[in-house]
Amino acid sequence: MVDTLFSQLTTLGSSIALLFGIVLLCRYSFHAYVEAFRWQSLVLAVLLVVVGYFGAASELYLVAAVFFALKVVFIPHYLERLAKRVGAPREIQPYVNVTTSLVVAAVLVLLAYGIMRPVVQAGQLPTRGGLPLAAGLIFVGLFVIISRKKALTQIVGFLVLENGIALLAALGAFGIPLIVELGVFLDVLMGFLVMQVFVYQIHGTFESIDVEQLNQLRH
Amino acid sequence: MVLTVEYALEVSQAVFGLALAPFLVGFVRWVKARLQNRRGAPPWQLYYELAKLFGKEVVVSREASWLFYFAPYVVFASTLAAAFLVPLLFAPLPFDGLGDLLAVVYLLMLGTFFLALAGLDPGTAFGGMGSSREMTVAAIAEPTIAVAIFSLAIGTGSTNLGRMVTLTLDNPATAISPGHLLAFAALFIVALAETGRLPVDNPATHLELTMIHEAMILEYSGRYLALIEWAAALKFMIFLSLLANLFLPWGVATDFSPVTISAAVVAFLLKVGCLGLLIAFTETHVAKLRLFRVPELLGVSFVLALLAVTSSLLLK
Amino acid sequence: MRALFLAMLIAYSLGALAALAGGRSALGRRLVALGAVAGSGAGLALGAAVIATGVPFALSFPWLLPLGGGLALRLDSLGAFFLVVVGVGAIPAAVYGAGYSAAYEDGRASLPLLGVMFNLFLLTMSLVTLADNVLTFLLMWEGMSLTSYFLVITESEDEEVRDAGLWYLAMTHMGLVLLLGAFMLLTGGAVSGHFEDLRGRAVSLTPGTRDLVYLLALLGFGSKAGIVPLHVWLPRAHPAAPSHVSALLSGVMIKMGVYGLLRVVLDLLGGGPAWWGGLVLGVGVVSALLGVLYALMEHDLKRLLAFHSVENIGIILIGIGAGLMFHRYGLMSLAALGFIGGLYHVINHAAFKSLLFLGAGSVLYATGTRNMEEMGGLIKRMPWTAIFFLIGAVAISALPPLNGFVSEWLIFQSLLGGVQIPVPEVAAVMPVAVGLLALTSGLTAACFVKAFGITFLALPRSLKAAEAHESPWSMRLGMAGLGLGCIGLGVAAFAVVPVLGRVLAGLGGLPDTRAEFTLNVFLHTPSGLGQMSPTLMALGLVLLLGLLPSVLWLFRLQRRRRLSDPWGCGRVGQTARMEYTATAFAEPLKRVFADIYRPMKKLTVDFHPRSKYFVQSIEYRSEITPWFDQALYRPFLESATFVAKQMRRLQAGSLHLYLLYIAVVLIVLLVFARWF
Amino acid sequence: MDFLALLFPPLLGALLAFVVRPYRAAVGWTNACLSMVSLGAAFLLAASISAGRHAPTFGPGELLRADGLSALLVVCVAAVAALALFYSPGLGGESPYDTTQLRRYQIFVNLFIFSMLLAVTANNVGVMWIAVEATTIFSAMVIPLALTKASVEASWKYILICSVGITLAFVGTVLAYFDFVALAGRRENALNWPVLLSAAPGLHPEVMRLAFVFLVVGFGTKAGIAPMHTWLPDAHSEAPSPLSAMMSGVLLAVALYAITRWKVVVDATLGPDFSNELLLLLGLFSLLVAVFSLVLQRNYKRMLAYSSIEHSGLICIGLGLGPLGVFAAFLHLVCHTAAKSMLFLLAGEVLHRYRSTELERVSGLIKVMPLTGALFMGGILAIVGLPPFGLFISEFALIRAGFAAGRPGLMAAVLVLLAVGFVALVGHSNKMLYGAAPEGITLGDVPGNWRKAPFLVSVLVLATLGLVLPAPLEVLLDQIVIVVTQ
Repeated sequence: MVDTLFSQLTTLGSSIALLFGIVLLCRYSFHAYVEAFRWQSLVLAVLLVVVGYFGAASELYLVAAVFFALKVVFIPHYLERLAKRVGAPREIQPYVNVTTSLVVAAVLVLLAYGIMRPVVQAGQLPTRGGLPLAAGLIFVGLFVIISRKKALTQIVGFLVLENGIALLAALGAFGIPLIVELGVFLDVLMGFLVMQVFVYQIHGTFESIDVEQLNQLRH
Repeated sequence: MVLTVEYALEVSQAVFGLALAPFLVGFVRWVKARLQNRRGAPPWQLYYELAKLFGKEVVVSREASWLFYFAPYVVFASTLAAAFLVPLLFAPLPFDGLGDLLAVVYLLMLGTFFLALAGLDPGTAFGGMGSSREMTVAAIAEPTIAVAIFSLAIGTGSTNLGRMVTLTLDNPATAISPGHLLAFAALFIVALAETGRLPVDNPATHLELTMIHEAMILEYSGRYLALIEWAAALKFMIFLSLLANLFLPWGVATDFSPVTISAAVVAFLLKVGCLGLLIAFTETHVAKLRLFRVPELLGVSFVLALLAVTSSLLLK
Repeated sequence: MRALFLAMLIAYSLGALAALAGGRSALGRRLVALGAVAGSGAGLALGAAVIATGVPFALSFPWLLPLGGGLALRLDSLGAFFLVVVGVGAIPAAVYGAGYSAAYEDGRASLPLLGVMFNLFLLTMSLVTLADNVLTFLLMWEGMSLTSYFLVITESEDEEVRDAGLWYLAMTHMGLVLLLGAFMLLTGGAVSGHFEDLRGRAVSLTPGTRDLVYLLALLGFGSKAGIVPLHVWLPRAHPAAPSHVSALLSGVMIKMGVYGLLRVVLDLLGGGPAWWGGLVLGVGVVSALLGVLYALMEHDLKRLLAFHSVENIGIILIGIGAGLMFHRYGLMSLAALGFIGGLYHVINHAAFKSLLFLGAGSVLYATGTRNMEEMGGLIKRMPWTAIFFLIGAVAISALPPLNGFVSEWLIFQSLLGGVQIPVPEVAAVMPVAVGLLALTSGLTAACFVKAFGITFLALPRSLKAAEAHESPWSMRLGMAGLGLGCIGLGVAAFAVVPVLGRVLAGLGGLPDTRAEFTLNVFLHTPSGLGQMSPTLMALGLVLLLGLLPSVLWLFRLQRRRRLSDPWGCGRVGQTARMEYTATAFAEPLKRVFADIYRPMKKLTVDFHPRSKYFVQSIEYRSEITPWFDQALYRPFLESATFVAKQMRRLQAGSLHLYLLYIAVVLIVLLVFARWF
Repeated sequence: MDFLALLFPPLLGALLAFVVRPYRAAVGWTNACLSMVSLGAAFLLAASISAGRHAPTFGPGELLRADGLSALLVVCVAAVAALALFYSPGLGGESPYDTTQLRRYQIFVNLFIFSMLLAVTANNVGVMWIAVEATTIFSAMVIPLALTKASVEASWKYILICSVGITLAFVGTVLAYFDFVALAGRRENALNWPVLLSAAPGLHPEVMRLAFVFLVVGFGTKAGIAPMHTWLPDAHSEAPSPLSAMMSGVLLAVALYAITRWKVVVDATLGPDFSNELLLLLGLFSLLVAVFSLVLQRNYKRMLAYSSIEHSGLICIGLGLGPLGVFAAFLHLVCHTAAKSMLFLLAGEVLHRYRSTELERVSGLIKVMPLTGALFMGGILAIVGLPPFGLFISEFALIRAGFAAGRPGLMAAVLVLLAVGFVALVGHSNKMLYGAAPEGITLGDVPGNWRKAPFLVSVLVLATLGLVLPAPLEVLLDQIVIVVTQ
């Protein structure tokens, strides 16, 4: 009874998270990207709390708190600021237009279902139903990085990718050992900061954050 | 005692060849003249010429080096050495083991080599032209000789001339085997080429377009020229006696009683004489080939030789 | 023997050190030469001792090369023979080099590097003959290649020289790869590559594997020996190297290919089917013929000699191939005769080809050019070099009574023995080989008439040649040694052949033919096919040569001699422009073999602008480029470049593309891991 | 204890460089000395392990652990780090960077070294992952030391590609952990390698297959395995030479180390075939790409970078060839580390003198800088696998392992590719070393030849490994073989 509720909640949460990932694909302004990411992170934070509650994994509360602080408050805020500094693009021209992106995303999610089948079968946890969604989110994040041109959007895609992993960890094993979890957060933070530094540098040296210009080094 | 006799015979046979060689050349010239309805010089004309040349002083190019003086001796010595290995009259002689048919061929090549160098030495265009052509002909004549030797070796089972003769005498069947006949034809053509005869070379011309051997020795005079001419005659002699004694060994003395010896001399003169006639006929009936047609002729001879070998291989 | 081995090791190392210490000084050069002479002398003594006693010399250092089962050295009679060959080539070359390398004191090349590499090259080459397991062999082999590479690019200022070096290194490395493959198939990846174990394993291999090993070995060693069409590096590298090094490369190093072939095919594999021998024979014939044909068209003296190395390797392989075929049919004494002919030609070639290269080196040293068209008249300016070169020329043209003649005679005789092969269609190969071998030697004679005649005789064709001078005594000494070697090897054949018989005894089940082919001063072949005595022949020739003038003197025929201008159809004065050139000399043969040369001809006539009846100039050029080079090597190079171009596309510079690669690989592998 | 002596100095160095502003040469020298301390510690560790002390651990929850495998890598990392710091810019002599850049350099390079050391000594595979990710971040900060378009581009590509890749590796880690949890419930030390290994036989094969794919792709990205290698030529060619030396010399090795660790676990579940096939496939492909990218190469630093790809491909192939292969692979790793780090540092000197990384701009190196040129030639001869250097032996052992494993076809392909690479590399370096020096260039070596002494050491190491196999190293390698193929 409780387990069914638990699994339903988690599946719901992960599907919403994935949904935000896909929503992100059909938005145009960078602001919308950041918003979508912020909401997605929020959902994940809540989901972490839920998992921590039902799964009696108390340290997940702490994880959820850090996650919230980092990915709902800090990083989106900085992304906005960064966007202001380097002039956020109104229009984001992707390599592939929205409809194609959506189709690709759908295919990727299906693929994720197919690939994660054995994993779902292997697990006993009630949360396992959400695993394919997590994998799907990972693929979608990858797709965002590949198909979007601006450095900023690539950062967002990367963060989505990491959200997917966080989701995977939460659902698959109620979170990984704390020390690793904290280390990961540290890495995420540093990685983000470094990337932001580079965005400034790219903007400084190329007068634009269009990654397409970064094709001088060849062969 | 017997051995000393044999050595005596060995030497006398070589001397005999050496002495007879100019006559043979003269004889062929004489026959040719007759065939061309000319009177022609007497067969022993060449002896006079040699004597005259030996008597004359020597005129030498200023640019010539010691090699120019050295070459005639090498030519003469190597040809004479080759003559020692060829059975003219007697078959099993002590020197037979010194060298076989290959050795004979390469000794003659030694002479040609130095003569060609000497041709280049004075630095005239004629000499160079002559040596270049001479070496070309000599080089592409080699394979025929080698393969012919191969087929003879198959037939007789040896490459040493004396043994070849005796072995052929022991079983005459080999002499008339198709392999032998083909080999004979091949060697005959080569003999024409090697001894500077028509249709390859014309010994009686000094036209720079056609001459080979003459161009090469153009700078020689006096005793040097005499030595070279004599060596050439001896070479001619050697080839004829090879043709004669390898393919029709009958008459060659295998023991040393005066009768057989005299018989051998007669038989030898007959065989060589016939061959001389044959050559005279061919020389009168064919025209000189252009230099670049010569390889074709020698190619024919090579094919003949190969046929000879294969037939003797398959009929063995 | 151990003492001799250590002496060799130490001498070479001291020589190398002397080069480092001595630097550019004359003393340094002498010490380098001294080290090399002492080392190769010790090596020669070691080899001689092993052959004489018949007791192999073995030594192993397990703590070196532990992964290959230790550094194992073992010198059996076959290796010993080749060690002797190294000595024969190296001692004169080193002596010669002491004088020759003086030319580098101007800083064109680094003398210390030259000295170090020279000694290390000799050391590694000597150790190749001692190697007794796979890793040791490969290490020494590659060491030999590397050091010789540095020797080749001594004059690295020159673009051409660097190209030559690269070609050489590429070809020899390709060879190493093939050899590695062959040895690996032989060992099957077993840790101990000890030759003794390989002999055991080789028997149990499947015929297919044995054939593969054989082919790999033939190609691998052939690329070092310079068989057609793997010879392309020879005519590039040998002219590029300093002459005393060329002498070593051409006289000695390429023989290591022959050694390896014998070692693997005859010793380790113990012989094989008839087509093995037939292939070697065919390769030999082709190499011999094409080698001499291209040599004829060369007017660069050293390139000419390099092509002749191809030819002589071919002759050696003809003997060995015939030996292998007889070996297959159990005609052991004929097989021995073939191998003996091959080995005899190995050492003969080491003698006369080194001599010729040293001679060419002296000419280069004196005139500063390798182009024969600029030479001439050197016989008066450098008499000693001329005599030595003439000896070499006579020897390489296989003219009696020098050494070349003897070995070719033996090879001829072994081929003539082909009659005894039971299968006629196999036996029919032999006469063809005989014919082509004869053609080869005839053409060689023609080629060396050209080489000696144009280079040394007549009038100098350029100022350089006119101002040439005889080379220093050390160079002459080196050449003199080799000249005597050529004569000695020819005259003393009756003493050499039994030694070769002893060398081969027991190899691949060959009988001990020590006494079989010689009878006091006579050589004779099994089943009494042929008999000859180079010794007596030489004696006879010398006698006749001595006799003739005395006879002439006896008959008072020594008339006076008068110097004058040569007859020139009435023109007065004689200039070098009237002489026959090397090109002209080779022209008839070029026409005869036009089908093989495929010469490129170009005739351009430009007329007077007014009327085409007045010709202003006629230009005729004809080039010969070895067509099989293009046919064989260009496809490789082009395909490699093509693939490389495709690869460059991979790194196109677009970040998204790169990320796409990752995603694609990830998904493909996931699908693979999930469903397959 | 020696763990502290190993890991602490680089941290201290970073701290020192952080507090001392502006940068002074003294800082550089101090850090160089500190690196010597950790090198000493590394040697002690390796010695004690090869002497038979089994897998010492350290810290709360056995945070750090070192067996033969770690010990070997620790020595390599510490040695190359010491070399690189000794040749870092700003240790006397004119340097192209200003003090702030040098300060940044010192901070992040030391952090980079620290994270590499941590990665190879971490007991917890999660921590190992974190450390590897950290290497990306820190090294990325050093690449664009002088802000040029090229360097910025290179570092952006580097950080993005490697972060994405390494994140995928994390997915693999999580999957493995998930499977562990499904089997044995949640445990704090579950990601400790020995624990994981002991549990491995019971894990679900199908899950571990997926996990290993993620891990190979992820860590393979850092290891420069084609086609995830694309960042490598850019980063190596644009980074300051000491950093290139470290990245090419040991960073790839560290990533390969991570792959090896996981391979052991996965093999315990699946048996070796799956991972072997995967590694052979990727290794061969890397070899192919690298070799043919060398053929038409125009830039000598990129040339060296591609040769690094070639060699990590070789090492992958070795890892896939069973015990003999593993032995050969790690011997090869050591030799390649010694040779390539030296080559990149020398390339730095060449760049400093010729002011260009274009191959055709560089000629007559032997005449221009005799000692540098000679060492460079030695290094090239070493990496193309010529005797008397170690790579000749290791490649021989590798090929032999392949034949012993019954894969002659594969080995034939490898040999051919190696030959192509050989010709390309030797050809290019021929152009660099010989010929006429470009006019207007200053002749003579850089002042202070004594600073070349460390290079002589690496040449000596290479030559030694070419002739003998020192007992301690052999013991370590044997231990590695046991660890990897147990």
